Amino acid sequence: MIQPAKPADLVTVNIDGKDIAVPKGTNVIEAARLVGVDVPHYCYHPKLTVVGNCRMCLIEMGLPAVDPATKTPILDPATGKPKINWMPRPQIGCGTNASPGLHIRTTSPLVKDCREGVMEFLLINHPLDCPICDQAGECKLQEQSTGYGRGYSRFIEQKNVKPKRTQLGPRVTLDDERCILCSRCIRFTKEIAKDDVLGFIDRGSHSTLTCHPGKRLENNYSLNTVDICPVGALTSTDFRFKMRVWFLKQTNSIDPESSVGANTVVWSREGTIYRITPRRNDEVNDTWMADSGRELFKAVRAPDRLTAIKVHGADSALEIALNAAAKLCQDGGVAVVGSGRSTVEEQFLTKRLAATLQAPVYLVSRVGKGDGLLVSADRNPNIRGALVTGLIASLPEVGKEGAAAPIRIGGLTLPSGCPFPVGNGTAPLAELAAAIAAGTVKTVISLGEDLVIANLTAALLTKVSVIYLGTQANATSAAAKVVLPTLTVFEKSGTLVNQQFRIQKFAKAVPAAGGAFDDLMVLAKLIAAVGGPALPSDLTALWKTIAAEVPTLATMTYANLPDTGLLLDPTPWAGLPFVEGETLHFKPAAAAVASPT
Amino acid sequence: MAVIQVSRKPLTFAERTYLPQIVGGLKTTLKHFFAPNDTMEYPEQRPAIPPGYRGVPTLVYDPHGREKCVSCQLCEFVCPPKAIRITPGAINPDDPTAHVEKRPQEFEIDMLRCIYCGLCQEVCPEEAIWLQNQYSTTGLSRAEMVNDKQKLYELGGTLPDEHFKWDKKKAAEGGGHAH
Amino acid sequence: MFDFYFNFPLWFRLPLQGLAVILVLFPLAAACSMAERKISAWIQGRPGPNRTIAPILAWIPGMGVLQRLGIFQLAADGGKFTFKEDGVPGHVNKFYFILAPILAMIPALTTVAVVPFGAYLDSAGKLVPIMLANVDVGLLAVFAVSSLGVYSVILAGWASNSKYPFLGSVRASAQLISYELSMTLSVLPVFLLVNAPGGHGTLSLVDVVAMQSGGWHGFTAQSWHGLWGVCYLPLSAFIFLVALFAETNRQPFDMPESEADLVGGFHTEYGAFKWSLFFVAEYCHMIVGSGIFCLLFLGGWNLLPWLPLAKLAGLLGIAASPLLTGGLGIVIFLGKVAAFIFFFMWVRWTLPRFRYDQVMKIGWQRLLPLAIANLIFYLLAIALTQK
Amino acid sequence: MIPLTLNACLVLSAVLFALGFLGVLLRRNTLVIYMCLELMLVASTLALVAFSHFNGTLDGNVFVFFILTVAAAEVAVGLAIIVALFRKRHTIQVDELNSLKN
Amino acid sequence: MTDLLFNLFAVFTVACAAGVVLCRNTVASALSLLLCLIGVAGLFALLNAVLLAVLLVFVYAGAVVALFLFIIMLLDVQGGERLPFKGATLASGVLAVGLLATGVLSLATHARLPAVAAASPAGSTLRDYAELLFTQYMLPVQVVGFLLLAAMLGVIVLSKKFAGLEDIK
Repeated sequence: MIQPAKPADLVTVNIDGKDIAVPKGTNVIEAARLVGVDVPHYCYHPKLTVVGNCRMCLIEMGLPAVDPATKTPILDPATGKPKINWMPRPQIGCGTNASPGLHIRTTSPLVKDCREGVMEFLLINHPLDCPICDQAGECKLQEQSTGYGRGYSRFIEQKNVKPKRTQLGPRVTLDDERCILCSRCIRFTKEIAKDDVLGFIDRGSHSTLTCHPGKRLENNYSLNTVDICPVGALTSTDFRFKMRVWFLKQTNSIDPESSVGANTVVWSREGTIYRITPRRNDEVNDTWMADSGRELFKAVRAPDRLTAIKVHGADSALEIALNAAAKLCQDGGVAVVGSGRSTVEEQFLTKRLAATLQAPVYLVSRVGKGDGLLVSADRNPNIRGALVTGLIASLPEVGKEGAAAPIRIGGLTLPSGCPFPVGNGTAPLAELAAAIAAGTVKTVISLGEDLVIANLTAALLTKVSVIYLGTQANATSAAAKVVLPTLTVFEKSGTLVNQQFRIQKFAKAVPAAGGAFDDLMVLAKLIAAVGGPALPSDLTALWKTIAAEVPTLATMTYANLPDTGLLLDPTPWAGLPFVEGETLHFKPAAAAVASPT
Repeated sequence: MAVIQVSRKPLTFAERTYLPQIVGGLKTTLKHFFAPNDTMEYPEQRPAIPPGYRGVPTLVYDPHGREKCVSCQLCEFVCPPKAIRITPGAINPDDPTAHVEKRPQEFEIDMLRCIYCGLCQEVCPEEAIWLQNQYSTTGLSRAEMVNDKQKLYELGGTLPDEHFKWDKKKAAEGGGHAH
Repeated sequence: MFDFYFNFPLWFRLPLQGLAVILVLFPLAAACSMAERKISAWIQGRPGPNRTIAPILAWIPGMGVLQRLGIFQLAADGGKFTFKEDGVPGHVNKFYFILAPILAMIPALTTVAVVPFGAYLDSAGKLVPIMLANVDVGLLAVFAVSSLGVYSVILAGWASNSKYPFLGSVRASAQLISYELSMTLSVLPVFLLVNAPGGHGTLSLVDVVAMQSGGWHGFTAQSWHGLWGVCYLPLSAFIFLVALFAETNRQPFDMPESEADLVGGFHTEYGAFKWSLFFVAEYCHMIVGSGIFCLLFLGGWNLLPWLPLAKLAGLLGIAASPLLTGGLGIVIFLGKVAAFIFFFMWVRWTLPRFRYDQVMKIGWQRLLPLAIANLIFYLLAIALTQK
Repeated sequence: MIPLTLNACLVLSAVLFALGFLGVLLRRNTLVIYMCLELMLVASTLALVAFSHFNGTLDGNVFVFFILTVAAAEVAVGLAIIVALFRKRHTIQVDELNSLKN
Repeated sequence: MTDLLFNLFAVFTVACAAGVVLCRNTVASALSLLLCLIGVAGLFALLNAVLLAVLLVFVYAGAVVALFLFIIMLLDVQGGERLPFKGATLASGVLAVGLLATGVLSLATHARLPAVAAASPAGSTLRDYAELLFTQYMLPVQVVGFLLLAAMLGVIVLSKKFAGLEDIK
């Protein structure tokens, strides 16, 4: 959004009789928004260039009349206020920038007539698809025809028929009839995704949105076009016909796929998540997010989801499993494999667990190729959280790219042709492997990390007793003596620290799957079972402990964290070799080494 | 306020014995004794259902046999007791009605919850759900009282209706306005 | 011709008579219950029970009519009463609880024994009443025995050990005692007339009927004897009628039940067979009460005033056949009783229930003085006319 | 088998009377005492009826009328007294009705 | 036959009379009294006094005992007695009854009553009763009538609360 301006850059404009000071260059739509006036628009998007082709944001503008002789404003004798020279024709709001003394009318009869006319033309060829349209409920056309339309149709001719159900790419379906040619999607692909694949062909009522010949809309940001489409022309193939949006509950969340920590909204109904969309945060992800992060919710109901506590392969109860785990730990020789995907709170408890057991802590690094936009090279969303809480003092060793198997997301078979940035390098936990081989480590507690992927071979795992806390089944959970099913990021609340050292919180969107237990509760009980102090597992209470013990997080509480996150002081870790390259709102510090590309 | 005191007419001796009134009562009951019954003998005789009767909600086909519901879920949204549950789904592209694109995969109305308010019929943009004249729903279990899609169409049948919005649209696809 | 019967030893006759009473009264009571349902239904403009039928019987043509009349509902009711689980609530006084319905049956069945229900002409041309036990205290015996009926109500209410039955039985006992007085007093003028100077001193119901069996003798004093009691004792008949409603606990006097305020009254805790005994007893009381009323005030087995049974038999030419005459008498009598029972039910579905204080007020402050005045009037009248 | 003689009747009457008397003496419930009084009255009527029967006159029987009448009157008054007493003292046990004792 | 019935009724009556005295439950006492009265009525019938038997049942069983039960239920005091008797009263009672029994027994054995073996009654029709009552015993009838009237008034006075006479309409 617009950066905070110096007072000198502010100009005063008058919108519907109200004066407001806005930064120079702000367009009328944004300025009107500041005074709470809604100027309807379709093609304008605050993060995209202004083209002004929908004509919906027409307003009346005028400037104070100036006496050419004296160069002083002419006052209206009736009111004693400056006389305004209103322009005889309406102007588009998106393309009109604030200038000193600018006067705007958004509710005059002329403006209303204009809007009604524009709406009528937009609706002429728009099909009456609302009952089947996925956009219904969040459709700007619906909203604005209700707010500014004439309410009935004078059009008796046949409507245009255009292709429906065109597959623009693997994840986006186009219904051309519904398109109002606002060109937001074209501008997005060109300007943000830098993958210029979309364009209009033909003229007049034959105008059609399509892909350039030989190209498809298949970049990792294609679904953002669906988000910004003001009507139901671009729809998500995955979400298509699944659920009407008015049933869906919105929960603020964080995309955990990389250290960018894009802000998201999780849309769910009755415990089932239907889709994930980006949430505007101008410091992190603007209004975008990667397609790859939108499918992560499928892990919640994935077939490989762990739903039963297992002790030596048999179903068990929590207390029994905790006692069994404590028994495995009582002889010493314990190693803890923490996770860069755990929340700050979990990492804090992991640290306490390791301290209680006097066990060394290892972290699995997870590095891929950054796309310079919203997927960074570090695929652990919370490696900085581990630093902040003191779980680790230095970054885990980074392995060679591509040396390990791709990250699996909840056992999903992702659609073919999906260019997920799956190039990964997980460092071999060489030190741990050596310790196991030497026999000094007899028990490994893994917090959701698949040790086999982290280059601990199955043969090595047979030498140790593994205690596994995680959400999905994998080779490690199969080999584990004690398996404690825990929650996915959608079933719990917590905080993550992204690459900017911005601590962001996410909330529980759906209730926990049957058989899975809250990570914090399991960890707190495990700490108690192995002889540690009794720690709260409730988020609010735990944050009191965290704030007391972690200097960086002092004075914070979970409830107080703003929705857009809070920047922490990164100076204690300034010298560490973070792997991320540049992303949308992040520039690596000079000291950081480049990503291993 | 003028209060008018109306003195009650004193009862005559005959009235105070109540006997004339009792005889009058007996006369009345005897008259009813011989009068024809007012009762309708239900399973054999059925009441005439007045137009506009709000019976069991049903789903209907249009005269061409197309299921009219496109699972817009407005009825599910508007239903006050939340009796309706719809699982939407896409129509198979090789289906003759593929041009409608969407139809309910499952459509369940829990008749134990339904309050026959008719809001679903009111809200339906496709005129696919109708409260028709079926008034007697019984079942031996809760599950039986949930009308599924098949049952709803059985109850609803076909309604003569001159709206062929989707068919007109399909016809237009082949016409001069197609691009 | 029935001499052979009286030649049987007593030990054989008595059980036979008892059995006859039970076999006649139970079906009659059942029929009454059916009639009650149908009559209430018709008065209320509905068809009443008309569905029940045994599947086997449905094959027989013509059964449909009986089915519509609800005849088979009787069997269904009886079957239900008999086979339904007969529970005894845990909080009751078990012995008296079970005793009460049995006690209800005793007076109900016993009183029938002394009620004549027909007559035939023996070979000598003399009218012989048909009854099970001819005692000359007649009516007094009926009153005495039926007054025992109050105990079943009292016991049922008391043994049920719960408040509604208890209230019902308290009401019942007070009501029954109260109306017995008026009832007895209202009957006295009848016997004053029967036993008027020159009479032979009797309380027999047969003699009451005989008094009403006169023929037409022109406009002479003798023609009085052709009239029915209700004609020259209207007030007695009225008081007896009202008291009869109260004594049989029928609407508008069914205080002991009064289901609106006492749930079910004294039999709230009863069910199944025990309840059905109360039910049958009530109808037996009704039948016997109707019979007594017919005998006292409606000419017994005489078809019409001035048309006694003997004369009717002579007109029909069957006077020589005791069997036919007796049958005719029984039919006439039962017809009157049936009509009277209909009246009972008719009143029930017409009048609302009195309030309890009204019941007491009517009994003590209206009916009793009226009965005494009535008695004094007839005393004086007889004393003056029969000089 | 005791034959139905005047003696037998008188003995029976006496036994009933004695039982009633015993009850009057022993029981403390006023209502039961009243019942026992009734029992004594009935016993005496039995003797009267027996005398009448075996003497061939009706005078004994006629006296029974009077006894019945008096008994009825006595019961009515007695029960009224008991009810009044109960209203005042909330008991009908004779040994608790001792306010004259002290 | 008559003797057999007499014995049966006698035993029944005595047993029920004992029940009146001994039953702890007041309702049971009252019911025993009822049965006892029915037994006595039976004895009356055996003694050719059918009218009296019926009257006994009518007046006593039908009204008096019912009244008793009514009062018992009204006061709701059944089962309130702790012990049926006290020791002293028991002793004195047994003594008194013993004396009575001795007297009666001596009467039965020593008194030479005329051995009239079931003399036929002079006739027990209503007419005979009526003639006796309204000729020879006219005065007692009147006296008893006044007694009844007095008792009736007494009962009204006793049971009616005269707080406000205007209540009696």
